Formats: sequence, structure tokens, C-alpha cells
Amino acid sequence: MAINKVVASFDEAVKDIFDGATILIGGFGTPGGSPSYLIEALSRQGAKDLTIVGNTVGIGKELMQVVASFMSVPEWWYDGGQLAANRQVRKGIAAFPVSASPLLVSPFEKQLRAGEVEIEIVPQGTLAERIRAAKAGIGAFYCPIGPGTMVEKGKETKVIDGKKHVLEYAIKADFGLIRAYKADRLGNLIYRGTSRTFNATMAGAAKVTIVEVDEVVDAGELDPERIATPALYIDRIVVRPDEGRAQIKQKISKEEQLQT
Amino acid sequence: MAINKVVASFDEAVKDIFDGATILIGGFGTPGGSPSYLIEALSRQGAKDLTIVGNTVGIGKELMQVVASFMSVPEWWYDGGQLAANRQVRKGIAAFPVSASPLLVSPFEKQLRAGEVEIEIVPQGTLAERIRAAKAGIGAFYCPIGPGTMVEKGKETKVIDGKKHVLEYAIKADFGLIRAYKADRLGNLIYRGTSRTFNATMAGAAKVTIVEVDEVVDAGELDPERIATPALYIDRIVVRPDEGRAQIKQKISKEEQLQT
Amino acid sequence: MAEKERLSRETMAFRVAKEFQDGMVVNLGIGIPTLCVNYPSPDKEILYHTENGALNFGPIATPEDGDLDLVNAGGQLVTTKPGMSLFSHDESFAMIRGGHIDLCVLGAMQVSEKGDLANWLLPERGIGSIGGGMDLAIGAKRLIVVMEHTTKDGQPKILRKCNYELTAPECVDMIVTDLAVIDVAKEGLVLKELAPGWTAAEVQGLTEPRLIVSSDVKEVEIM
Amino acid sequence: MAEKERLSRETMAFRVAKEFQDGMVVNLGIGIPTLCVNYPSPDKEILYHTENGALNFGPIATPEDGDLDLVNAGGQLVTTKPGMSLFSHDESFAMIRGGHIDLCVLGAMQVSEKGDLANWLLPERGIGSIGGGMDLAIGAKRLIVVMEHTTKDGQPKILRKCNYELTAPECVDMIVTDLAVIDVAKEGLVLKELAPGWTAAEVQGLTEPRLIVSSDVKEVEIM
Repeated sequence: MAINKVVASFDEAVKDIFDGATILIGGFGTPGGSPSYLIEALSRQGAKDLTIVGNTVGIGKELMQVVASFMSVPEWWYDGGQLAANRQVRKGIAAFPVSASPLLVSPFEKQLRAGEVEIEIVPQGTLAERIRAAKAGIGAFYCPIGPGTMVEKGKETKVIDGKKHVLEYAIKADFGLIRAYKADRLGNLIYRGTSRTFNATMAGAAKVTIVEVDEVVDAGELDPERIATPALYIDRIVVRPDEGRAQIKQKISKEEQLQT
Repeated sequence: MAINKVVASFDEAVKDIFDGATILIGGFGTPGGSPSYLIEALSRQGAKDLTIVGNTVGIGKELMQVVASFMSVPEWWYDGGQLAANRQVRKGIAAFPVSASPLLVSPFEKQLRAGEVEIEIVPQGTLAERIRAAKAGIGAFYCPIGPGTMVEKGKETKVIDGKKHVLEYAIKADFGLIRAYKADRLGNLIYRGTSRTFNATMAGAAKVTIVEVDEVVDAGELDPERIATPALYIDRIVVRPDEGRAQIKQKISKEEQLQT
Repeated sequence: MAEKERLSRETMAFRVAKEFQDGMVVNLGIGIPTLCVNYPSPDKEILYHTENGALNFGPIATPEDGDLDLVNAGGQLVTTKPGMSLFSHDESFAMIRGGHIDLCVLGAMQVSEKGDLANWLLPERGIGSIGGGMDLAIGAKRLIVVMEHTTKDGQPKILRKCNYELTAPECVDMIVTDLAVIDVAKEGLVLKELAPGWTAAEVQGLTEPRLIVSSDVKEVEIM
Repeated sequence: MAEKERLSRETMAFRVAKEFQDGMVVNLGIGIPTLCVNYPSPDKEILYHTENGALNFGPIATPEDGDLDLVNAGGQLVTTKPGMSLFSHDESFAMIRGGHIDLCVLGAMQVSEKGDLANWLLPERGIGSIGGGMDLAIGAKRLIVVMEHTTKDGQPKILRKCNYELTAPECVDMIVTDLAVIDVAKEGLVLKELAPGWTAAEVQGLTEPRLIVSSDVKEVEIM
């Protein structure tokens, strides 16, 4: 039997996500790297009390209309804010939980002010490293970021080479929702531009990693030297509908230097 | 001024390596990934009391003649064994310090038996991770490899998620000698096949990283998505003489699937 | 007395960019720092790093040629450049934490006389976004803060001790404001340059800790 | 009494390969384990991992088409395969340590009744090479040891307690020898299969700890 990790629909890909699960959500907080269709499917699926882990916790569709004034906001863009708006989130673990402007208040921030959700704020690099630690089987690590700030609070510390370090633990998650450019049926992935970001970091870091791609190509079509995520990190692959792809394909033809 | 990290000769590239320095040596223990010309230059340069860090400590030219019966041994292959044979090594840190057969005794093993050098044996993955930790600014990490074995001896331990972990520290080195396939003048690198190995791990992990490549290409010729080592990790680039390149180029034409 | 003129955001960025040396790897924070990209002298080759995973990317893209898959840390669409590389988030912060960034420029809410930086949490909001600021403040080899010298209410932002939550202690090397250029030195804050028309005493009046006036204090060069 | 026939290295590898399931990621140690690559049934797609940085590589290369830049962990030249990927050493061991390898097959000097493994240090040599064995023994989801049942002197290699330095404690799940197939279970060592012509009592006589004979003990299938 040939291995084939492609599943038929976004709904099928997320159907076993359970109440109380911890979910890694890829991307940076911009549309490019966001696993939009997976997030949308999870909001339809309705699992509750989720802990979501990512650079942001998302701003949601309503705020996206506001940021559209200074940032490109395609229709297909969904982020974790959709889950918060849908009241599926119990806790966020993020570096950017709120927008820079106090005037832009996301559903998550509203719920936070009302004491309905929890937040754990983690420096961005420490967040990436804690996720990688889970992928790489590292239990915890001494990190030089955080001493002398609130990040240090309640944590073990150790002075190494004269510099104080804080002990940070791996973030172990149940599911990872990520976004890539192309996959083969085995699960090898390549990304596009800065959309690699947290997606490549999260690939393989949760018990089950589900990836949303533009295209599935034949095994052997991806340059083995360029594969950023080897097949063994990936459990399920779903292909985005054409509208998303079309928009990006148009960009590609304009931008020859960013090789595809 | 355009950045240009290319230096004219191997001798120039290694001339400031000082007595007592700690040196990362890339590769796996096979000719493909070995920074052969840099090692040879360092043996000419003569720095003493070196600590060498790598998967092996090398077997040296004499033993290479013996292993030639079951392994491809090109003339240009040098490994850390050259430095041991030259009595430049005080200590090795390696996963494979001796050959599998007790009958194949390297210069390093002879000196070890005579009490003239020291060895620190490190599990291969822990070695890679300790080198990466230095590159990534992580002071130390709790590793699940080693509990219940001699690797645990004298180290701090911690039970995380019911599993005992051993505290392992970053290996901080003065120089890294690595081997890559192509570079641009900025120091971006690509590797070829399994010769990526410890080379990519070590790139940027020492204070000064020196790379030996087959070819320097124009900036922009390397696919930005395929660059395995971004420019900021590299300090000096030296180009191998033609004989080494010719042999590999011949292989490439035979092996179309391994895309170049 | 009419309010004296302060340096524009562009002049502050111009001044900061003078610190960029040929071959440096530079990370620019959101806001005024981003503007610095326009001013290094053309004989210098600077490699810009953005924490969302690119090194040596090109200038901001025009709306027509932008690509959603190529953005900087502020979410702005940028362009490609020969010799660019792309990488994951863990790799990007390995670069930062591991000391591979030569210079970082960040905005700030407060800076203390010891170089403590506070730039992420407004107490009245109760929540803020750390982002990558902590990592950059500790990890970059040199940190320049660029900010207005005082708050909107005219209160000093350079303080004996920050009262906002810290981003990192003792991390700032240099402060460029709309009034002055100040080095954070072992002996204290050294006033190196003044905005045209301003005196050391006037700037001291808007600064909480004592400034050491450099013997060769000069005027900030205007673009 | 003439010495009874023991299983060949090929048959041992053939038996081990029956444990490979469709879609598994498998890492093979040096020696007999390497031979396993020849025997999984063709309807199964196996992704082979080698710790020096490749996944889903092809068979051993002939001397003519070998490439020095494509070797397995034993230093043998191998070939490419569609769907192959290449990566650094830290990434490769992130895969191993992080539990992404489904099955690993290693050789051994000694195995204890609790599944402790000793496979790297001969006491008489005083020094050995750990290599990646410790990482694989702990990191792989399932570990099969394949080895001769006894030493060259006829001494048991399956012991109550290993007296050589350990590779890892309690890591072995199954032992395939030239005499038997043994499961390492909670209740102890369970004898599942015997080499043709051998009795459980004979194998017990060459094994230090007590073997629990499975109620459905059968003969090892010969190729």
C-alpha cells in the first residue's frame, strides 16, 4: 500500500479534535502563513475549552476589517480569533496576545478582561524553542531570555557562564494546525517565503500534525535538499480550494525572484 | 563595500587558530562531509593542545588505507586523525572516538591508551544538540538520553513527565571547520546529500566558522528557500582545489535524482 | 516661549542609521526603527534580519508587487533581494538568542539610567504583547533605542528606574530621541549630541537621571 | 552430538522485517539490521531513516553509481528515491529523540531480562563508541534487538543483568536471535518462536534468565 496522508476535506481532517485539547496554530499573525481553512473547519466542528498556542491568539474577522486599512486582508483569512469569537478557547499561550493599539480589542481580549479566558505570555523566541523542544524530545532548557522580568516569576533559574538563565519547559500539544505551500503524499513539505515561520517549527511538535497546502505533488517532485519539513512530522494533508491558490499563483508570476 | 567572506587560501583561513583552542570539525566520519583541506591546513599550521569536537575524532591517513577495502577513500580525504597523528590534540569530544573493530587502532586511540590525551564520549544526538545549543544561545537542556548509563554520571537530573532527564550543557567552541557544497560571497550555504550532517549543525556554533566549499556563486544564484545555512553564521569561505570538485562533479552527472 | 523644534522621526532614523557599519546584520523593530532602512550610506552593505524568518530581504513592496508570503515583522509586504534566505521561527530566534544579530533598534516606553528597557506593557491596559522584544534586547550584540524624549504629557521617559514592566534589564547601549543622543556607559548616561537649538540644561530638565555631558558634545546632524 | 543448525543472518533479518508495518519509519543499525532492508513484503511502503541525515533513501549503491555525498550510518553508499529528504544532524536526532521513529533495529552484546541493552563498550578494550545507539534505544517507539543467542564461547548474551556498560535500561521490546524470537513483556521474557529443530529446553539452557514459553510457541519461518 502506498502511503497517502491526504484527507478529503477540512472537516474530516479536524473531526477528532476533542474538548480541552491543546492546539498549535501556525503562522505569524498575517494571512500568508495562516492555516485558515483548518481554523474555519475547527470553528464549525465546535470543540470547546481549547488551549491555543501560537505567535498571536488571533484577532478574528471583525478586527480584520479594521486592519484592512493598513494590511492586506484576503477573504479566506481566518486566525485563532475565529475560535475565540466562537467561545471555543479557554486559554491562550502566545507572544502577541493583543494588538499594539489599545483601541483594537479582539474577542480574546474582551473575554480576558471579563475573566473568561486565561493567557500565558511567552517571549517569541522562547515560544518557538519550547515548541521545538516538544518536537525534539527535549524536556526543558535553560534560556537567557526573561531574567529580571515578569517572565522569570515562579521559574527555576541557574547562572551559566555568568549569565542568569530561566528554565523553560517543552509545550506538548495534542494537535498542530499548520500551513505549507506544497506537499507530497508522504508528507514532505515546502513553504513559501516568510510563511515558513511558526509552521515549520510546529510541524511534528504535536501528537497529530495537520497541514493545509496549496498543492499535492508526486513523490520525487520536491527537491530533497529543499524539503523544509520531512515526511515523518506530518500526519494529515488537506488541499486548499482553488480561490486561495489562484490568488497566490498570480503573485508568483509577478515575483520571479522568490523562486518556486 | 560589498561583503566578501572569501579568503584566498586554506592557510590564511586557519592562521589565527591558537594553542588550546576548541575546534568543531564537521562531517560524519566519511569523506563526503569532511572539511579535508581545512584540516590539512591546520595540521600544517601546527596549533597545539586542541580540543576537537565532532562525531568522530578521526582515524588518520594510515587507517584510511585499511578501511579503503570496504569504503571509498579519495586521496584528498583528511579527518581529525591527521591532527592526532601530528600530536596537536589534547582532548576529543565525540560519539565515535574509536572504530568498531578493536583491531583498527587510530593515532588518537594509541595516545588515549598511553594517557596522553583525554576523551569525552557523548551520545550522538546529545552531541548535535549541545552544539546547536551553543549556536542558539541555550545554556543547557534536560535530555532524556543517558539516564541509567555512564552518561548520567556526575550530572544533574530531573524527572519531567515521569521520565528522568540529564542536564547537558552547550559546547562552546572557538572555531568551526565545516564543509559545504556552494556558497555565495555573503556566506549563504547549500550542502549536498548526507554531507549536510554535522556541518549544518556546527555552522555558527563557534565564535568563528570557516567553511570549505566546492564553488562560490553570485549572490542570488542560491534558491533562498533551499539555503540550509543563512549567511550570518559564516565568517570565512575557502574554495577547494579543482581535483576535489572534479570527482564530485563526475558523480553528479551520474546521479540525476540528487538534484543540484 | 514658543516650543522649540524637536527632531523629526526621519531625522531620528537618519541618526540611528549612522551607527550601521558595513556588513552588519541588523534587526529593526516596528515604528521609527523601520524607517532606518532608508538611510545607511550606499557604500555600506547591511543584511536586514526579520524575526519572522528572513535575512537580507529587500525594501518595502509597492501594493502591486507585494506578496502575502513575504512580509516583515510589522506585517508589511517586502521584496526579495539577491542573497536572501528564509527560515523557520525557531531558527530565526536561534540567530537572535545566539548572538548572531550585530545590532537591533527598538522603540521604548521607558529607559532607565542603567539601560533597563520597558517597551511592551502599558499598566493601564493590564495586558500587552511581548513579541520578540525580550529576545532581541538580550540577544543582539548592540541595542539602540529610538523614541520621543518625553511622553505626550511632557513627562521624562528616561528615568532613574523604570516603573513599567521590564523588557530586559541593562540591555540598552544607546538612546536616540527627538532631543538628544545619549550613550549608556558604565559611568552613567553620557549626553553626546543635542538637537539644534537645545542646550544640555534644557534636555537635563526633561530627563530624570543626571546626564554626564560629553566634553565633545555636538549638534545632531540634520538630513 | 553434532551442533544443530542455527538461523542464518539472512533468516534473522527476514524474521525481523516481518515486524515492519506499512508506512512505518524505520532506522536500521549497522550489521545484521542493515540486511532487513531486503525483506519487507513488497506491498508495504517503509520509510528508512538514517541518523546521518536522510529519510526515505534508496537501496545500497553499486560501486559505479555511488556518490560520496549519499551514505547511510554505516558509511555505505546508498541511492536516492522519490520522496527522499535530507537534513542536518541536529534535525535528525530531534526526529529520533522526539519519538518520530516508529521502529529501530539494533545489534547487541547483551540484553537483560528487563530489556536493558548493552551494545557499545567491550570491557577488555576499555573504550568504545556510543554513536547514536543511546538516542535510538530511548527515542524509537519500538526497539528490536537482533543478535547471536550466545557469545563465541557459547556463553549466554541474554542475562539476568547486563555486566557491560548499558546503552539504555529497559528499552528492548523484542529479541530475535539465531535460535529464538523472544518478547520482552511485563511478566518477563516470553519465548514466541524457535529455530527449526530446537526445543524450548535447549534454548533455555543457553539463556540465563527464565523464559516463559508462550502457549502458542511455533517455529521461525525460514526464507
